[in-house]
Formats: sequence, C-alpha cells, structure tokens
Amino acid sequence: MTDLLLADIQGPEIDYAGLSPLFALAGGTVIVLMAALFRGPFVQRTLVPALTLTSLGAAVGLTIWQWETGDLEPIVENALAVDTLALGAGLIFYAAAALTVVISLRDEAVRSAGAGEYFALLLASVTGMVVFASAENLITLFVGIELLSIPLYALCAAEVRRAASLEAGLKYLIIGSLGSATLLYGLAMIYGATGATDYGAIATALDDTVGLDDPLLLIGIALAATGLAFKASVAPFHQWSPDVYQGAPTPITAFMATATKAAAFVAILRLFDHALGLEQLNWGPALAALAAVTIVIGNVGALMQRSLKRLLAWSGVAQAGYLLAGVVVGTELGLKATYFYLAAYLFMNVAAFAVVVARERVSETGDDLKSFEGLGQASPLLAWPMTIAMLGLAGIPATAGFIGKFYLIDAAVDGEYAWLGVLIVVGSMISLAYYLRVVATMWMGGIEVELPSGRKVRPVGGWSPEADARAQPEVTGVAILCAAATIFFGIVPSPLFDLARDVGTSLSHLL
Amino acid sequence: MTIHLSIVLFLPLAGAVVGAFLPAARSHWGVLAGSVGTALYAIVLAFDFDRGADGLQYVTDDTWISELGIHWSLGVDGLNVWLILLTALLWVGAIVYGWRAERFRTRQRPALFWFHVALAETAVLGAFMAQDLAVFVFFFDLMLVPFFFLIGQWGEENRVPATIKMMIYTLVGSLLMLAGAVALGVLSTPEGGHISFALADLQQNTLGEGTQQWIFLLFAAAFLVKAPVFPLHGWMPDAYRAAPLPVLVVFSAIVSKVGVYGFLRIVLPILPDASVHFQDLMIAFAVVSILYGSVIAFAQDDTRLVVGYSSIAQLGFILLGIFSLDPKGSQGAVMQMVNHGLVAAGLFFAIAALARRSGGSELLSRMGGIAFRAPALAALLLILAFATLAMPGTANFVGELLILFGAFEDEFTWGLIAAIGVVLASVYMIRFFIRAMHNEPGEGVQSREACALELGVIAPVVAVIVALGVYPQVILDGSEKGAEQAGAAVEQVQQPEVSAIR
Amino acid sequence: MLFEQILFFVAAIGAIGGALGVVLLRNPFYSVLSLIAHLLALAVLFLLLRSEFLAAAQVVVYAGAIMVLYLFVTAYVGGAAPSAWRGGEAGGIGQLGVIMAGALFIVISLAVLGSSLDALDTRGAELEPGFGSPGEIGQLLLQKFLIPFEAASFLLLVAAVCAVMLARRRRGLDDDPGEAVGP
Amino acid sequence: MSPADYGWLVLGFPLLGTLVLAFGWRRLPGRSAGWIGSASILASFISALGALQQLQDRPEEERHIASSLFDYADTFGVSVDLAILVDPLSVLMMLVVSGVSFLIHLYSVAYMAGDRGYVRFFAYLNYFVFSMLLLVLAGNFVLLIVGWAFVGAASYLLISFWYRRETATRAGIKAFVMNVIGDVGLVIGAFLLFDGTGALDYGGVFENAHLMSNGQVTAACLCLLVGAFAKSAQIPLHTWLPDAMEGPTPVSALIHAATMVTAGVYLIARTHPLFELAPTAADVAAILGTLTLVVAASIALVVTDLKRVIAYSTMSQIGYMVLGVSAFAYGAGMFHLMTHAFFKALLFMGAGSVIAGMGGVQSLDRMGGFRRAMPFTFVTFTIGALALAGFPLTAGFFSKDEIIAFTLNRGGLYTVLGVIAYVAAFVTAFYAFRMVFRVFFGEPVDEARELERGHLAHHDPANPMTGEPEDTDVGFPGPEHHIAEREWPMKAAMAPLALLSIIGGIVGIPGVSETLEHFLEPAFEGSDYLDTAPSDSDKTLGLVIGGVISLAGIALAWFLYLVRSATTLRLRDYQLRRVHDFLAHKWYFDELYDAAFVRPMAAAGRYGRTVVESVFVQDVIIGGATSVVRAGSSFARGLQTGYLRSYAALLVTGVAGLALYFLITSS
Amino acid sequence: MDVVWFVVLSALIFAIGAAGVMTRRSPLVILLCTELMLNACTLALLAFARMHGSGDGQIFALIVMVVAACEVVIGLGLIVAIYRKRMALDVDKLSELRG
Repeated sequence: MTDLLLADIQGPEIDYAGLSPLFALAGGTVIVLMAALFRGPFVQRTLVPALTLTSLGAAVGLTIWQWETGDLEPIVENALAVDTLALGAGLIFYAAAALTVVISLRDEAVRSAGAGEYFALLLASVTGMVVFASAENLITLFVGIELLSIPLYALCAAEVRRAASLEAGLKYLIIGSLGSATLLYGLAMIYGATGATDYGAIATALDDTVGLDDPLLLIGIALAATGLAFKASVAPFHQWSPDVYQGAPTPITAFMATATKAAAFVAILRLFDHALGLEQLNWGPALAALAAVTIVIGNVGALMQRSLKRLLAWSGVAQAGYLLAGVVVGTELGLKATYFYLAAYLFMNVAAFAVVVARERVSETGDDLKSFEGLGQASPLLAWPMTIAMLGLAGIPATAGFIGKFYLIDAAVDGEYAWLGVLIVVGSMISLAYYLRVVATMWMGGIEVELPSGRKVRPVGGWSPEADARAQPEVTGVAILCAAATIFFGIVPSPLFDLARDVGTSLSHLL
Repeated sequence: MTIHLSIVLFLPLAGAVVGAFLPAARSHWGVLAGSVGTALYAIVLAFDFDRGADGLQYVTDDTWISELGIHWSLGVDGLNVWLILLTALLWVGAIVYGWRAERFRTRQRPALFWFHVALAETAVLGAFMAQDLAVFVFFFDLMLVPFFFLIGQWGEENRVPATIKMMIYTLVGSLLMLAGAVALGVLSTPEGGHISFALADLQQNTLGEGTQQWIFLLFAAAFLVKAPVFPLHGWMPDAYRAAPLPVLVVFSAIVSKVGVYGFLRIVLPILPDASVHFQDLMIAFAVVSILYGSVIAFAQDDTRLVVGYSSIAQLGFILLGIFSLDPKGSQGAVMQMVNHGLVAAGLFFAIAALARRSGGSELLSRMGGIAFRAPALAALLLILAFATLAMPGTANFVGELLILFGAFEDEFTWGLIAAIGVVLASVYMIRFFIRAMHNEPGEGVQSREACALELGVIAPVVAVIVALGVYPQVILDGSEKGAEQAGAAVEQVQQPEVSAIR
Repeated sequence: MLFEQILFFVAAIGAIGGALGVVLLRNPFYSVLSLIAHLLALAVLFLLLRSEFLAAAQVVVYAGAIMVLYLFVTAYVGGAAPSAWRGGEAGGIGQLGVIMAGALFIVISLAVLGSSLDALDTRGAELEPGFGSPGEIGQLLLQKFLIPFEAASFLLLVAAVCAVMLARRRRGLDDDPGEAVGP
Repeated sequence: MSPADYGWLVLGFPLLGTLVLAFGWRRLPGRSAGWIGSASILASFISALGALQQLQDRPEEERHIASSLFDYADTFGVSVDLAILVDPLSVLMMLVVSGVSFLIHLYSVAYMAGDRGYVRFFAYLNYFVFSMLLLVLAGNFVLLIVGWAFVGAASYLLISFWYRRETATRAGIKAFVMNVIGDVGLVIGAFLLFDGTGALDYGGVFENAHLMSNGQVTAACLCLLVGAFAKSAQIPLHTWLPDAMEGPTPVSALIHAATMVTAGVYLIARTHPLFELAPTAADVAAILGTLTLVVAASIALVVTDLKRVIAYSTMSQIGYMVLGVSAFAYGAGMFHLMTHAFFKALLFMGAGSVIAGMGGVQSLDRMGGFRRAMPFTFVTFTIGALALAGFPLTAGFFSKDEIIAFTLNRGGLYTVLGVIAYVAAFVTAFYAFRMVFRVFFGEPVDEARELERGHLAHHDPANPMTGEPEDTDVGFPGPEHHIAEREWPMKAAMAPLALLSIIGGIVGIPGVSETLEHFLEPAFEGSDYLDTAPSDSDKTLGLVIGGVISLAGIALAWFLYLVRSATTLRLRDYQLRRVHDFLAHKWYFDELYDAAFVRPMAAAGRYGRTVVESVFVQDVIIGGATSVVRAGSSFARGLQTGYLRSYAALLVTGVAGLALYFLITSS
Repeated sequence: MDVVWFVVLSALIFAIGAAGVMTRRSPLVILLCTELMLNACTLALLAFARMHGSGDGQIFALIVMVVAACEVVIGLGLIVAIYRKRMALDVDKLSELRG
C-alpha cells in the first residue's frame, strides 16, 4: 500500500501548446454548458452561440499559431500528432462547425434540444474529431471516433418532437456501434499481430518482426478499414447515411456531411499511410475496389431522389468514392489531393445545405424538390448558391470542384490507378443527371419565354409573404459565402494548394 | 503592336458584368459594348497577325496553378486566328439580333440572358486561344454551362429535357477528355520533371503506342460528340429545336467547331501515333456522317434540322480533311471551319426571317413562295444555299476541294464516297431553298421584303462569303503555317511507313 | 494446469451461454439478466488472463452499475418492446444475418489459426510482476495513455449531457405516458 | 492592248451588267434593264472581236496568251491563279457565245416585256453569259470548274425562272443536281490530273500528261467526260434537258441550244491532248455521243411539244459534235458547234414566236397553218429547219457532213459510227420538217385565223405542261405579250441568225475555204491527228451523200405530213404503236432513274428519319445507357429498405467479404 | 491455456452479438447485442495483452468498457425518448426513412 504511494508517478512531459486547440474546444464545451444554465432569451439566443463561435475562433487562432510544416514527433507519449495534417483537418472541422452554428441559429433542433446542450455537443463532437484526426495511437483513435460519434448520435435525435429525427438517431446509434465494434475488433487484431498501439511502433513492427501477409494482421486491417470506411460512408457500408442525413436536423446533416467525412478520411490516411504504409500493396487494391463500388452506388442511388437532403447524402457517398481514390494510391500527391478535395467539398456542401435549410423552413414541402421550383425567380440569392454548389459537385470548371477532381485524377493516374481516374469521370457523368435536375428545377421550372414582362412570378412551393418575412439573412449569408468561396477557389486555387502542400509534408515517408 | 489576348478574352464578360448593374431594360448595352470591343480587337489582331511567321503569336504565358503545372497560356497562330475573328464577329451579330428582334423583346430577366451570352463568348474564345491543355479543357467544359441555361430558360418547346440531354451527352464526352487530359499530362511528365500541361511541352512526350491510343479515344469521344458526328449526334435535334435562335446561331456556327479544332490543335500534334493508327476509323466516322447527315437532311421538314443535319455532313467533311493526315486536308478543314461557321450563322438568321413570314412556323411544309415579294431575301438565302453545297466560286468550294484532294491522296476510295456527299448536299439545300422560297405560297405565308435588321445581320455574312469566294487565298495564307505545324508530328510518324512502301 | 483448463471451459461455456441467452431469450428482461451472467463469466476469463483489475471493474462497474440502469429502463419501457425475435417486416434478413455472422466467425477463426504468430499457441509472454495490477494500470493511465484517459473522462461527461438532452422531460411534450398517469 | 486584256474585258462587261441589274433592280423603269443587259453583252462581243483581231496579228506560235490576276488558291503544292487563257479556241467560243447571246438578249428585250421578273431575267441572263465566258476563258481546271458550276447555277435559275410553277422548280432541281454530278466528276478528274502532273493549269497539265500512266489518263478523261456529258446532256446524263424547256423560250435558245450545252464539246476539244493519250476514253465518248444522237433523234420523231422536239434535236446535234471531237475532228466539231448555235437559236426564237401566237400552247397537235399568219417567222423558222436538216449549201450541211466524213475516215469502229450518223441525219431531216409542216402548213387553227385578223389569241393562263390554270403572276406568257411579227428587236435578232444559218458554212467549205480550220490550228498544234483529215474529194463525196439523205428525209416528211397525213396517224396508232409508245416514253430513262436513284434516296431519308434516328441513335445509344443507369439506380435504392437490420446485414456481409478477400490475399 | 482459445472464443461471441443485432427487433436487445460485441473485443484485447505481456491491451480494454457504458447510456436515452413519443419500440417499424 505504502510502496504504491511512494511509487513516484511522474507524469509525461506534456506539450500544452500543441494541445491548446483541444483545450479551447473542451473548455468551450464546458463553458457553453455552464452559460446555458442561465435561462433567458439573450443567453440562449445570442450568448451561447457567441461563446461557441468564440471557442471555435480560438481554436482556429491557436491552430494557426501552432502551424509548422514537416513530419513532427507525436506529443504526449505518441498519443497525438500536431502535424499539419491534423491541424489542417482541424481547420476544416472548425469552419464546418462555425458555419453549422450560424445556420442552426433559428433551428427547431436548437429550440427542442436546448441551446446549451446543442452547441456544447457540437463542440464536443469537434473535439472528438480533432482527437480522431490526430490520433497516433490505436487507443486514441478509438476514443476519438467515439467522442465524435456519440454527440452526433444525440444531435441527430435532437429534434425529439420529430419522429424522423429519432429514427435517424437510433439507426445511426445502432449501426454506428456495430461499425465501431468492428473497428475495435480490427484494432485489437492489429494490436495482437504487432503487439503495439503506437502507429510508429506498428510501422516498425511491420518493418522487421511481423510478416506482411500474416492473416491475423490482414483481417485486422480489413475490419479496421470497414469501421473507418463506415464513418466515411463508403459503400457497402453507406446505407445509414441517406436515412440519417434525411432524418437529422439539416444543420447537423451539413456538419456530418462535411466534418465527419473529413475526419474519417484524415484518420484513414493517417492509419493506412503511416501505420500500415508498408501494406499498401495489400490494401490498395481492396480500397480501390471499394472506391469503385462507392462511386457507382452513390451516383446511381442519388438519381431519382426528390428529397434534397437525401440526394445530397447519396452524392456524399459518391464523393467519398472519389476521395478514396486519393487514399488508395498512398502517395503524398494523393494525400494532398484528398485534403484539397475535402476543403473544396466543405464549401460546396455547406452552400447546398444552407439553401436547403432556408427553403425547408419556409416551405411546407420541406426539402422536397418541389420547394425549389422557380427559386431562380423567387429568390436568386438562394438559387445562385445552390446552382454553384451543384455545378461544383458535378465538377464543372470555374468551381473548386473541378480543380479538386482534376487533382484527384492527377493523383490516381500518377499512382498507377488510371482506371480509377476514368471511373471518377464516369461517376461525374451519372451525377450530372441529378445535379442538373435540381438546377433545372430552380431556373427552368415553369417559365414561359413569351411571358409579358409585367407579370408577377408564380409563387414557388410553400412560398408565402410571412415566409419571406421570416427569411433568414444569416443562412443566405452562409450560402452566398460558401458559393463565393467555391467560385473563388475554382479560379484562384493557390491558397488551398499552399495549404495542401503544407499538409502533404506531414507524412514524410510517403513518396 | 502588342495585343493582350486576355483582354480580348474577358472583354465580353466584363461588359456583361457591367450590364448586370444597369437597369434590366438597358442590360444589353453592356454586353454589346463588350463584344463589339472584342470584335474590333479581333479585327486588329487579324490584320496585325504575321502570316509568314512560324509558331504562336501574342503569347500570354503565366503560371496559373503551379502545383498542377497549369499555365495561363494563350496564343494565336494560323489554326485559330480566323476562328477567333469569326467568333467575335458572329457574336456581335447574334447579340444585335437577339436584342432587336421583336420576337425576343419580352424576355424574362434580360440581364441574366446577356450574362450567359457573354460568358459563352468568353468560354469559346478561351477554348480557341488556349495553348495549355488544362486551360483548353477548362473552357471546353465551361462553355456548356451558359448554353445550358440559355436553352433551358429562354428556349422553345420542351426545352428543359432537351437542354439537359444536350448538357449530359456533351459533357459525357468532355469529362472523358478531362480524364484523358490529366492522364496525358501525368504520363508524359519526364522522370523527375515537373508536370506541365502546356501543349508545347506535351508535344515532346514519348508515350507508348498503347497509352496514346486509349488517350486518343478519350479525346475523340469529346470531340466527336461535340461536333457532332453520326451516331453520336443524339442530342443535336432536340437541342437545335429548343434553342432560341440568336443562341442557336452561335452554337451551331462556332461551338460545333471547337471539337474538330481540338483534333487539329491537340490530338494530331500530341498523339501522332494514335492518329495514324485510328485514321481509318475516324475517316469512316467522317464519311458515314457525310452521307447520313445529307440523307436525313433531305428528309427533314423542320428547317432548323435541315441545317442541323447538313452541319453533321459538313463537319464530316472537316473531319475527313483532318484525318486525311495531309496538309492539304488540314488546310481545307481550317477553311471549312470558317466557311461553315459563316454559312450556318447566315442560314439560321435566314430561318428566323422565313419564320417571320410563314406565320411563325419553321416547317418547310408551311413555307413556300416567300421569294415572291422578298427578292433580296431570296437572293441572300440562295447564296447561302450555294455556299453550303460548296458551289464552286465560294470559299467552301476551295475548302472542300482541298479536303477532297487531301483525302484522295491516300484514301482515294473514301474520298470518292465522300464526294457523293457533295451531290447529296445539292439535293437537300436546293430542296430547302425551293420549298421555302419557290412554289405556290403555303397558307399563312405573307411575303415581305427583308427588314433592316434582317439585312443587317444576313447581308454582312453573305458579303463575307462572297468576298472569300473571290479571294479565298487570304484565309489559306493565314492558316498555312498552322496547318503545317499541326501535321508535322504525324508526318514524322508516317515517314517510315512511306519509305517502307517505296 | 488442469484446473485452469476446466475453469476456462466452464467460463467459456458460461459466456457463450450468456451471449446466446441475450440473443435468443424472448423477454428483454431475461436478456439483460443473461448478459449479466455473460459478463460475470467473462470476468472469470479475464482473471485467467491475469487482468485482475479489469475483472474487478467488469464485475463492479459493468455488471453492477450499468446493467442496473439497463434493468430500470427495461422495466420502464419493457412492455412496449416486441418480445418475439422471429418475423417482423424484415424477417428474412435475420437468417441471412445469422449466416453472415457465422461466415465472419469462420473467417476470423481461420485467420487466427492460420496466423504465423507462434505466440498465439503459447500461454503468453513471461509476465513481470504486477502485470494487470491496479498500480501498473494507474501508471499507464497517467503516463503513456494520459490523453485517451482524459478523453474518455470527457466522453463520459458528454454522454451524460446526451442522455439528459434526450431523456429530459420537456414542457409541451404532453404525449408522455408518465404524465398521463394520475388521478 | 494584248488579247488577254480584251479577254478580261470580255469577262468584265457581263459581270458589270449583272451587278448593275442585281443592285439596281428597284430603280430600272420599263425596258431599260433589257437594254442595259444587251448593251453589256454587245460590249463584250466587241471586245471579243478585238481579241480576235489582236490574236490574228500575232504569229501562229504565239497565239496562246495566259494572264493571271492573283492567287486564287495556292497552298501545299496546289497552285491555282485567277487566270485566263486566250487562244483561237477560246476566242472562237467567245465570239459564238457573246454574239449569239447578244442577239438573244435583243430578242428577249421584247419577248420578256411585261413579265414581272423582267429585271431579274436580264440579271440572270447576264450572269449566265459571264459564267459561260468564264468557263471558256478559264486558264486552269479549277477556274474551269468554277465557270462550269456557275453556268449550271445560272441555268438552274433560268429554268425555274417562273418559280411558282412546281413543274419549273422540279425541272430546275433536276438540272442542277445533274450538273453538280458533272462538277464532281470534273473535280475528281482534276485531282487525278493534279496527282499525275502536279499541276492544275492547262499548260502544266498538258506538258506533263505523258508522265501519267495510260490507266491514269484514261480514268481522268472518263471523269472529265462525266462533267462534259452532264453539261451537254449526253446519255446517260441527258434527262434534264427536255425538262429544262420549262424556262422561258429565250433561255432555251441561249442556254439549252446555243451555248451552255456545247460546253462539253468545248471541254473535250480543250483537253484534247489528254484524250489523244487515252484513246479508249475518246472511243467511249464517241460511242456515247453516237448513241445519244440516235436516241435523241428517235425521240424527237414522236414528241409533240414543240420546244421539246427542238430540245431533243439539240441533244442529237451535240451528239454529232461529241462524235466529231472524240474522233479528233476538232475543227469539224467546233465548226458544227458554231453553225448549230446559229440555226438552233433561230429555231427556238421562231418557236417562241409561234407559242406566243398560240397563246402559250406548245403542243404540235394543236398547231397548224401559221404560214400566212406569221410570214416572217415562217421564213426564218424554215431556214433554221433547213440548216438543221443539213439541206445542201446551208451551214448545217457543211459542218455536219464534215464530221461524218472525218469519222468514216478514221475507219474501224468509227466507220460504224459514221454510218449510224448518216441514218440519224436522215431522221433529223425528217423530224425537222415534221415541225415545219405541222406548224405552218395545213388547215390554219383558230389562233392562226385570229392572228390573220390582226389580234392575238388569249387563253386563260395555264401551265403548258400540266394544263392547270395559273394566275398571270406565276409565269409567262401573259396576255400583253408580243410576237416576232410585231417587235423590231425580235426581228432584228432573228434576221442575222437566219442569214448566218444559210451562209455560216462558208468558213469551212471543203476545198474552197478552210478559214476556220486554219484559224483553229494553233489551238490544236501538236495533235497527232491533224493529218488524218480526209481528202477534199472524200469530204465532197460525204457532202453529196449528206445532201441526198437530207433531201430524202425532207421528202418523206412532206409525204407523210402533207400528202398522206391520215396514213401517218394510222401508222402511229396501229402498225407502229409499240415503237411510238416506247419513243414517247423517251426510252424510259426517267422511269429508270426514278426507280434507281430518286425513290431509294427518298426512302432512305424517310427510313433514316423514322427508324435509324429514333431507334438506333436515340433508343439504343442514349436509351441504352440511361436504362442501364436506371436499373442500377433502382437496385441501389431497392437495397435501401429502411430496415435497420438489413443495413446491419449488408454491413456484416461487407465485412465478411472484405475479410475473406484479405484472407485469400494472405495465403 | 493457450491464447488462441481466448481469441477464438471472442470471435464467437462477436459473431453471436452481430447475429443478435440482425435478428432481434427490440432496440433494447439490439443494444445488448452491441454490448456483447464490445465485450468480445475486450476479451480479445486482454488475450493479446496477455500474449504480448504489455499493458496497452488492458488500458484499451478499460477504455472500451467506458465507451460501452457511454453507448448504453445514450442508447437508453434514445429509447426512452422514442417511447415517450409513443412510437413502436420495434426497429422494423422504425423504417419511415428509406429509398
């Protein structure tokens, strides 16, 4: 007993600077929770979101402060990496979260969940993502994925008055647990095969002791890949996403569609390129096959959807397929391309979802395609961002989506997966069918060329004066901002490229 | 003098942006100013252009996206100088017509319309000027967007399905080309060298036969669909029927040329082996298109489709000229691009004029006897018809003569079959002319002489056609060097074969 | 060693039985109970693997606390849950699922058996004293695995918030059977 | 001024006239347009004379003057100038063309008066003359083709001049398409020559022609023949000419008798060095020419439409010329070309006058007894008929029989052809006077009586072919239209032609005057066949035979149509019925082509539009792709049952599958 | 006792849990089944920890236990919420979102 007391437990040396963004977020979570204890419209409506944004802003600031290129030693006993990959991913999470906060401001979900819980959980999820994305250790990885998922399970169900929301929450929870259990079992086997939980140690173990073709290890990789692919909604582990995306509160859907996907891919990149880099010849083809399946399934699945959220969910599956192509090749180019596309994808998707939010709040047809008919006349400020987002996702030039696809194909061909590059464009072809349908609905729904110029515009689905009165400037603002970014980075992509270049330096052993 | 192509390129767009801030009723002034400026600039360029010089002129070359090795590189040479001029001029015509014609007076959201029109012009000019493969692809795909909106929002009957069909079908090709382009750039990057999409660098590539061939097919998919060429023209009838006329004018006259231009600018110089390997295939495409287009045009009642299918045949000729892989053929192809551009534009303007006199109908069966009180209009249409069927004495004749000569050189049989197309052309064009202008007037036809606007848009086109007919050499001089360089790589490939034969 | 083997088999059978019970028993209440049994059996196995601390935690925290919570909820909503595990609209899926699960088991087992790791067929490495003891666990938690440890604690907080958010009674949510009860 | 400058002038005046008329059409009152047009052609004729005189001043070997304005198309070895070639051959053609054209313009000034398309008519007419002269003067093959096509276009415009007549427009498109076929033939021929000789101008081609293999030359010549035959309405490309009679009569006179249709003959003469290198091609030409002259003559026997009779006779006369030049009797061929221009134009003018008198009716069956009603027309028409029949000492007499004499002299195959030609000559004489007797002799018809009383018959305007009524706007003749007896310009045009038809022969009387021969010689120097000309005695013998034959023909016509006309009808309707029907159907050429080309193409068009387009292009290619995608879509969405358990199942399936894959790769 | 036995046993339990998720309709029981799977993982982890004689596995197992607890908590919360909404506690009935 006494010797246990006397046993001098000196803690590890802790790089507080490196951890500072995490502190900002975790602290923010707690503060928001506390602040929300005070009732009153000001606190609930203004202070809490403000605090949330502040902590996100602080995280951004600290990230920029911490920004240092190169392949850095993981901190705190190899638990976390604070390299540019992690920080860069962080930037995507923070941006997504901040935009989500803004479009959530007047959301039903916030009202029914309570502002404090809602925003605190959002921050918690971001925290989890950061941990997840910078995990250099299997255990950290697992904690991270749980820390990012569990708040999301709750947030999906946040609109407890809406059956769909609850159903989405339950589905997400159960399939999610299944997925994380699979992941966990895979991690366990990797640990079993290599006897290590640090990525570095695993890599070295693969280098000398363990045979690369050891079935135990490979099965471990398979299960782990499944678990992570599930988070990134890669087919055939994608089925949860359309239902959950449709059921969840739209801002949360936007958040999941962008941030979660990014987190998952960064984690995949880190685990597979760093820990399991030597196995690339084994997992490369498998992931390539998954990518192919995903591209096809996602695009054909989106074809005849009328619910915009569902359509975007399916398209998100397809996009995951494109992104996977950047992982498959296991090169630095692939890493950069993936990151670039994730960033571009953030803007395009948030723009689209913001418009959906704005529409579904005022239209009784919700997010059905019907509520977008003639939007081009009713409110161009919403129609334009949607149009740009759709064209961007379809990969039309002058949008960030085009450059991103270009980059991904570049990486694929460069990594001797040219056929995957061709498959990407084939997928884009199919995708045109549904993206253009949305655009056509907005601009070409019921317009006669010969209209005498005086005539009033036909009211679009669910349009009403009070709806316009309740029109949400902040949501429109987000939409316009993201659309503008999409166009800007489509024409002047250099800033994103510089970011991607820095990110690319983080895993130096890649070619 | 120094000419900045970027200015030429973005002037229309700038004009449209300005126009967007004018009151809607005035918005056309912005785009008009922009395109007129471009037209003037292009005229200056065409005169200033040094015909004798090898290589590119007025080159703009800045790094755009260094990571991807993409350069903002524009340039003019014999291949594109006339096409640029043609584009600039025809766009002015189309804009003036779309603005003045009373049929379009009551247009919804004019500012948006003009913006798309200008964006289209910029994109097309960009595609013609691009000297970097990525930039070419960029504009090649981009140019579809404005047309998608123009047809879909301001078009005729069931425009929405038509425009979606057009967009997807043509983008299917273009996206394949995107993949091909990236692959080309990556694979032709020398070991350790930095990737570059500049055409000049790509021409140095040492790709193997197999690689060249699959990349060639990807490019061909884009260009053949865009042209279009039988049997890949499925989007054409609907789109042509649905497009608003001012748009259709430029779409048919110019956008269709971008595809075949791509063959000359990119495929032949960069993929010579594949070009030689697939020569017969492409020529087969060309000849089949010539015959098929002609025969179908003969059976059409809708004037737009008569012209549409005739342009399938015409582009077949151009393709034939290009893949005769003979400088004469390329020369003729360049010439035909310009000529057919003029002819198609003129014909569509004329169709608009005819429709005004046949009670708004564009069907031949509703027309007839229109020449009665409109001799000037009839004369103009007649000249256009003659030009279409490559009547000797028009520049089209010289173009087709060169194309046929080029084709005869090493593909005599194909050439003979193609020559049948000339006869068929005479059949359908004269039929068009007679059914519209001659015979007893159809019901609902009032014959009126061409109004100032119609003369204003058609007469200049016809004037240019006649002028070129008298002195076609002017074009040949300009494009000779370009055609020579386009064929140079292929020549090198063919040399061994030739020597083997002899 | 014989004793150890007997113990393993007993515990293993117990665990499998418990697991099967969870899946097969019609009444959720019994499923929970059999899960508890399963957990206890696992605890024994943990002991065999020389992880005393984990075994203790398993018994006290898991089988003790969490499962009690579970029992309460089951008691609260138990009647509403469908007991039958056969049928349902997606009934056919069940069989497929079982087959797939079996396939998964076979694949994994094959992998394990086929593995070239000799260590698998031993009783494990020679253990230094104090392996699995609270002291060592504590040291690891506070040193090597500080981050996961802290993150996990944060996770518990978050989970609590989630639960509150979801299960809290709300004003105006009057379709709550709990409130419907009354004089 | 050198001959070349005159040549440019010859080209320039008609072009100028065209432009003036084309742009001034609104502001030209009354007949001024007609006078402007005629003036421009007259000026052109005078310049042609100037060229002639200049040429004669030069020594023989310097009588080829080429002159070029600027590069027309010059790239990658193809080198074409805008160049003309003035030599005796082209000068002769210039004179004939511009001269005859002038007279016909003069005739039209009155003849077309009152037509609403008056100005348009003269614009077209000037354009035609310009094109024809361009064809004649062209200094290289490309320019030749240009002129060739222009002529075709002008002919199309004038055939469908009364464009509201469906018959007219149909005839127009027929003629145009046939002409384009000819153009294509020329283009291919031009390429073959270019391929073989590397040149496109006459001089270069003829110099290097010997470099080409015999097969090449033959192929090239056959291609040229396609062009020649299309223009000159020789079998098998002849069917358009009779229909071309839809055009106003002066047009028939000018284009389809005097000038354009002889272009083929000119072409063969122009490219004689090639044909001499490829005798096979020459033989083909000769045979087809002979065939044409027989077939056409035979049809002319039975056709009842006055203008069409003359049209067929034109075909057969051109057959003679083709035979002549293909037999390398260039002088004779050109000689006949010239004389034929005179008398055939004359005949058409007369016919126009008669048709006017008939108030637009063209059928021989309805005519008769115009002898007293139109003495002037009667005289001139008869002179034309005599010349056509080759009546001794008329122009046609000398030229035609010289050709035949040459042909017989060639011997071998050509003997046969010559004999056939003689037979045809007999037929010619017969049908020529069939016209004369049926139009001018016999009982005067009502219209003739009206005319004798001094006023013009008026019918309701109707389409002469179909007989369906028309409003006066549609076409000519309208009621206020004039006839030869009353209008001095028409007389002024016909009189000189009549004169020339009689005395035109003096330029080539065997043994007496060889003017034309000598004049043309420089054009054909280097021809190996100049010395194969028959001796004067042979020629004279030929003349005698020819004279006898023509007299016999005329006599038979006299016997059958004036003495025993009843017998004739009986013959036609009973004994020779089948023959008559066969000929009346023009040997079924139209039916044949209709079945062989027109219908199939129309059918193909319809089939393509209805079947290929919708089924293959749309359904198979587009529909196929979309349906595949749709199928995939419904599959993917079918998996999305909404049942949590099925999602789990798929997930586990995926896991198992992936794990299995890795397990397999591991071993 | 050899480690491989433990691993195979864990695999079996894992499979049983998975099967349960796919066969049962009551979300309560499905949650239990996911607990089963997590426990299987714990067992495997401890087995491997024993095999390598390293403490990492044990810590991992501990963390897993925490995570399992969290999942239970939130799962129960959800179930209660659903129950309050008077929706059927049957995952086959909760299939409004589909297609």
